Amino acid sequence: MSHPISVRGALLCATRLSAAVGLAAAVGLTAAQAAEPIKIGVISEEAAVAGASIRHAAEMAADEINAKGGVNGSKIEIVAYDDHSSAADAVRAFQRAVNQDHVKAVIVSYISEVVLAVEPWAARLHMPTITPGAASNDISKRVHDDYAQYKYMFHGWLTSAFIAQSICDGAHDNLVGKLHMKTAVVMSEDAAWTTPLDVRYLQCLPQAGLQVLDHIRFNPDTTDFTPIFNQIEAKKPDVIITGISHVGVQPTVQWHDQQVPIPMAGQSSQATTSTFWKDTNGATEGVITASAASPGVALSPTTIPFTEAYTKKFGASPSYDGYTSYDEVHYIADAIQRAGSTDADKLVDALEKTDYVGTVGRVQFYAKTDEFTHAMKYGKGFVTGVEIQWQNGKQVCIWPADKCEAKLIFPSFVKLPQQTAAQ
Amino acid sequence: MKRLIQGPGLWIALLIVVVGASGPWWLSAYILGVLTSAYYFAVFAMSWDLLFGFAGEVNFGPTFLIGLGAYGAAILNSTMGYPIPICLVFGVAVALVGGLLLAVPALRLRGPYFGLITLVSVLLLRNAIVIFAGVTGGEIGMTVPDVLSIDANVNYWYALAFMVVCAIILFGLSRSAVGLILQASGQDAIEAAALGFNVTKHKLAAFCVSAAFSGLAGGMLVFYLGTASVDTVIDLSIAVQIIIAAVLGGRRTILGPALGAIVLLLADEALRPLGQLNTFVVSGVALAVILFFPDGLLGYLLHGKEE
Amino acid sequence: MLSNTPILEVEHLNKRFGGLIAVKDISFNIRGGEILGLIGPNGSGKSTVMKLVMGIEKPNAGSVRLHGKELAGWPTHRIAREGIGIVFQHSRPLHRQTVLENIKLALLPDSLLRLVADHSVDGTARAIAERVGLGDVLNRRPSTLPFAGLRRLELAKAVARDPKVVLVDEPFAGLTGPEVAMFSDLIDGFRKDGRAVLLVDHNVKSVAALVDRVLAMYLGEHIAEGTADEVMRDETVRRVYLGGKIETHARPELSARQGEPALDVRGINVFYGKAQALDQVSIHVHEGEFVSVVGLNGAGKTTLFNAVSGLVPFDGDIHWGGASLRGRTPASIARGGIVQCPESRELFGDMSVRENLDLGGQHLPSAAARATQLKWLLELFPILAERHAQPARTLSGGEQQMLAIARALMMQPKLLILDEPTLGLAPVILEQLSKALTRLRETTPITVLLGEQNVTFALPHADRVYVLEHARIVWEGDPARFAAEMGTGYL
Amino acid sequence: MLASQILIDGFAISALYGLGAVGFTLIFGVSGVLNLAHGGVMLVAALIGWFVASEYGTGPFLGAALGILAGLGMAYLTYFIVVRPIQRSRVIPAAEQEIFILTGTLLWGIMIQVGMDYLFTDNPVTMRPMFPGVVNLLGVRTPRNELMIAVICWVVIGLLWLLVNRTRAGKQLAAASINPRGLTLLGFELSNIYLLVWSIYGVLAGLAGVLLASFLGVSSGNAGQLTASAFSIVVLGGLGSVSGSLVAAYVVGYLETVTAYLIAPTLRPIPALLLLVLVMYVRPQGLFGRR
Repeated sequence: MSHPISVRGALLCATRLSAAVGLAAAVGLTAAQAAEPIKIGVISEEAAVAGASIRHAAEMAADEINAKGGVNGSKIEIVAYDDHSSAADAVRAFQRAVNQDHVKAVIVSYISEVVLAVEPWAARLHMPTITPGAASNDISKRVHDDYAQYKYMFHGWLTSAFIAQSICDGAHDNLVGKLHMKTAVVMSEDAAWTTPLDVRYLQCLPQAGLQVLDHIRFNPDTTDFTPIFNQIEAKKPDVIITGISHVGVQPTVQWHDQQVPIPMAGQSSQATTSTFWKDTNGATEGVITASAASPGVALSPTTIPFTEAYTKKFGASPSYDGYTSYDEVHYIADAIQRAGSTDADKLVDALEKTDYVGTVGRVQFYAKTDEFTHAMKYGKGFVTGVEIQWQNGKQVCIWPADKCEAKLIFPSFVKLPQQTAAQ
Repeated sequence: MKRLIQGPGLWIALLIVVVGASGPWWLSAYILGVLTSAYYFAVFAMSWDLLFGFAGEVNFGPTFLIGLGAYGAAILNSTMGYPIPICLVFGVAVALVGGLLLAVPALRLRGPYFGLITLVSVLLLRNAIVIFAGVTGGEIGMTVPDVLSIDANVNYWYALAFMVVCAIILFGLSRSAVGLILQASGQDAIEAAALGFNVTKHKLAAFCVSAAFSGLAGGMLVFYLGTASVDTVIDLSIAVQIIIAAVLGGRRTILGPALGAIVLLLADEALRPLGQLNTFVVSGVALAVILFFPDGLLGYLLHGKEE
Repeated sequence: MLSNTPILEVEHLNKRFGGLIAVKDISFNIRGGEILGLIGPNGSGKSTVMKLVMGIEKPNAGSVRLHGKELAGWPTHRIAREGIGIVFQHSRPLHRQTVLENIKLALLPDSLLRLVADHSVDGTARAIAERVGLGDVLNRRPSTLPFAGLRRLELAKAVARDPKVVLVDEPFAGLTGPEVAMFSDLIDGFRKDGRAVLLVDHNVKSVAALVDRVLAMYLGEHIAEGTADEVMRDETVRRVYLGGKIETHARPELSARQGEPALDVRGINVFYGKAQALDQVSIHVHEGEFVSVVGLNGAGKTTLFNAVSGLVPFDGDIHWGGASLRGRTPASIARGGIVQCPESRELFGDMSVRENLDLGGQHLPSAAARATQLKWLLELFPILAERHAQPARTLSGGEQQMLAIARALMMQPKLLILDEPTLGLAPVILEQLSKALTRLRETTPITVLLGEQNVTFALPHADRVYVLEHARIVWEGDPARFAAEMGTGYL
Repeated sequence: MLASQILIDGFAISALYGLGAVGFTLIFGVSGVLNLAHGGVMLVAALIGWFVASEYGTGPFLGAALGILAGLGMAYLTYFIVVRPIQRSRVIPAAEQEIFILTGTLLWGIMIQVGMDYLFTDNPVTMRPMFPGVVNLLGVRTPRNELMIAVICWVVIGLLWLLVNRTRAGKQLAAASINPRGLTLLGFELSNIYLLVWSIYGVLAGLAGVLLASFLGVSSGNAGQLTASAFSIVVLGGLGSVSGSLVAAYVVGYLETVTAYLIAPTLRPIPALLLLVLVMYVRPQGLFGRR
């Protein structure tokens, strides 16, 4: 793989064409074919790795289902829309999907801003909608507060609160348990999903044994992180707990180039993609991040086969929302099967009863009584997510202990507590 | 005015409106959706044209006024829960203040300098919204409880009616006595003054009108989309789209920019299969237009008629 | 119908632009039904006076009274409302509106609320159009009008405001003979209405027929006042325009020279938009000859030189050294040996005298060549040697002119074009300049084409003279004969 | 400690701003063009440089070289495809040229950005540092790369100064910025001078681009931001005044750094913007501009 970029470009453009053709074909066929294909809309940003992952994975799932004869005799068809990660474009695409292309369900974006803009439309147009990657609590909170209206929205990825929780749990086992860390600084981008994330961080990090010395939120269009790192360093914490998704390469590279002696752990969404090593010229060595799943870690029987197939097909391992989006197509299909119909309300009922073991673990949704209505259940036996660390070019799973048991390795410039103690 | 009524223009316009209004019966639901937002964009472009084409003010940040109106309305609606009309009025008021703020430097600064001010004003507004995330929802954007309607057709008619009314007012204004004076002031302030016209007064008025309509349209768009977010009503890319639309349609014609906006958004959708490249193509076409038909589509037609 | 009480009274008007005093203590008044001509060469400040009256520029001191009401320092639009109207030289009508609408514009009230003009407006506008002779083009777009038509439109707009005082800037610039007559009538019409009229123009001659009185300005100062004849006879005025006594040192042998002239301009026409600036102009210059083109400002001298230098498009043909100049860039023409030292001097203000000269010398083949050329020039203009480190813009007018000439000479031109070198210079400077030219003429084989309105400056250096008037060559010949044949009535 | 941190970081970032702005102001000074595709040009240089360096493993230096070359090419394209046609157009009235060039380059900039977006996605990219490692400076652990970048910027700016003040070509540039007509009359082809100034611009913008890529990293999304900041700096310093933009670059750079350190990283850009507005009101020609 000498220059994946150009290849990726080619792929994007190729798949784009096929999507266009597929669309045309679909329009043509509907009249002729007896059993109309069941259309599922996928709205995401093509140009972003995480965005492309969503569509690629969804299409793979659809192909698999169709290969096995589809659902109730009709094929699953993915209709893709590029929203340029803009709320307006997403809303327009959503309306197009519902009103013109008559999709039966929509998988939308990994960006909370976008999902929150689409959610009211899911409610207004009664369209079962599910997000593979957005994390903001508000998504499920709305469903809880106004179930009758919003019941069509499902949260197909952990809410910020649970991401934070999983990170805290991981920190408790590794950072505190193994490395005897005592203090942390929370550093997160100013965005929809980090607001609840930080709230939970501030609760659960102390419980996990990390005293929070400072809490820094920065503008997502920040390019120069030097002042931020210097501020953090001045506080002398044992670890930086991140909450970043819009940014990723720049803070990581600058962390490395400035040789900030404090390890970075937490959620760094971009670091979950396998291309991140190359994007950062290896600066990500030693960075720890939570993820939906990790290459080579069998969260379920399907995890590894999917990862391998995907990597084979697209030249890079799926981003975290690739896993979830792959699962979603599967359990939507499963729900349609059980409901025996694509009627929105029936489909919603069926989705609520979802109990499906996917690539990220066992998927169930919280009930309307729970504060996180229609959000993924978090915890042992359900979805916990994993924590991975970049170790010389590879994502290595370091948590949960029952799935993987790798040692933590940090670049030489990072100073760990016991070392400082030793000196 | 008289010439207008006698001329065929009025009847053609009337025909177009009727055809447009019948859209829901023969247009696909989706195209309706696109047109709905296109109509609001048309109003943005028209009010930009009033300021740029007629008053001759280089405004690179129409979204400053639009954003003020949109967020003004959205915030009042989500915090106080007042009914939509009141919120819209409030939005207009906010936009008016913004218009006056812009007018002050505009009357002192030369073209590019004022152009920069308008750019900066957008950046500042954007930052302000992010900083006061508490009320504005910051990067997240905010969801308004009320929407005009959830029925695509009704929304479409609202937008169409709104655009038509704005078009009538703005076009009438541009052709009225005041419009003439404004045009004269924009073209050569000294000569206009020598004819006894208070250029400052008229330009201020232009800013207010433009601001009011931008703000109102911004508010309407918010209550159509059900959300107000930075990248919907403030982002510079939106501003650029408006400018492209106006240049495409033909500056100094009011109706041209409206036409341009509709064409632009339709083209944008038609080219969606190209993925990101659609923006590339659209701006390419716009560039070609300003190179070869600096008067824009409508301007070109009218101009052709003149010779 | 001449009333006795003045309508417009201007007293002790002063205007400074930075260091430059543009208008110095100018006073005059105009009665109803009276036309005052305000004349002076370019840069004499006459246009500034007009702007001060109109409020386009604010006076530093002095008063402008209309019917005894003080207007000095008021904003233009209020002055206009008070009843002073202006006819600009360059018209910028609204291009998308018809002629009629353009006139209506001038009739509109300055109000934001009157969206529809009342019906009287239409009638009035049509009447005015008839009066200025636009009656049959009411519904055409201005862009389709001939140049004279556009000027008519400007007049119409001024009339529409029914002003008590009308200021007219260069009423006849770019107009043909019959058009001039027609415009004279229109302006005379103003007088008949009992308005006070101020005509601003370069010279007495063009307005003599029309005006009751003339006020002549030079370098911002009042130099003469009276009837047209009195002013034309006035000594100071004659010195400004003609200079003093005319003397000549022609070298007929050069002019008599046979064969292909070095520069040969063959019947060229130049248009600025719709205004004709040159009309079938032909001149030729032999190698080594000093040729002067005399003519008043606005006659077309600068246009002629710019055509030769390739700065303005023309039809007809210009030959240099036997080859046509058509299609060559100004720069290549300059490198080809025709170097113009323009009226506007075009110095590099922020660069030192030395740097200005160096730039002129950059085309010279060798450093040695540059050095010798520079040395020679500094002898020719010693003052430049003293000032060599000074930024050009800090030089006095005379010094700047010398620098401009020297810079042009640095290029070792075959033909040097000097456009209005005396423009706005004090007599004493003219002396020095004149000496330098004489030296140049005696010590070098250089060919020179000199454009001047100051005849006494132009003639001594001329081997041959052309007279340019209203875009046409009206006289050619030996400078000695000029005084006899053209001298009188040149003004 | 904090003071020296602000001192050092501010210095580096300001130097980069300066380099980016100088070319921009030079073009305006000489040919009166405000190039709103500026960010696009920097972007192309940065992305090409990064692409070559990381995909073909040529190492940062060759990558940077090719990146600068790309920037130069993009500058020429901007001139020949957008600016010159508008300047020579017969249909565009001279009075409106300025605004047409603004709109034209704006569109062109968007095309560049979207094109890059398509080819390289909008993920931020960072070139491997040309000078890895850190040094201790005034007690601040500073990346060697950051220092070298500041140095390079100043060396290049120095070279530019020599070019303008010590060479014949430079004299012509200066003269053109004061009085183009005068220069024509002296037999210099303005078209050549414009070509020269666009070449210099291309190199400067290209270099600024690759340095940015190796210092902070860039993504196609930054194009607008880059243009805006160059534009603001140049206007702040006074359109067309090179020294003015350098000073302004440092004013802005330090203002931002100080804000980021002492107030909050989120507010970083705001004081600079406010200052700009203020200057516009009280002194429209900018700090060092000639009217």
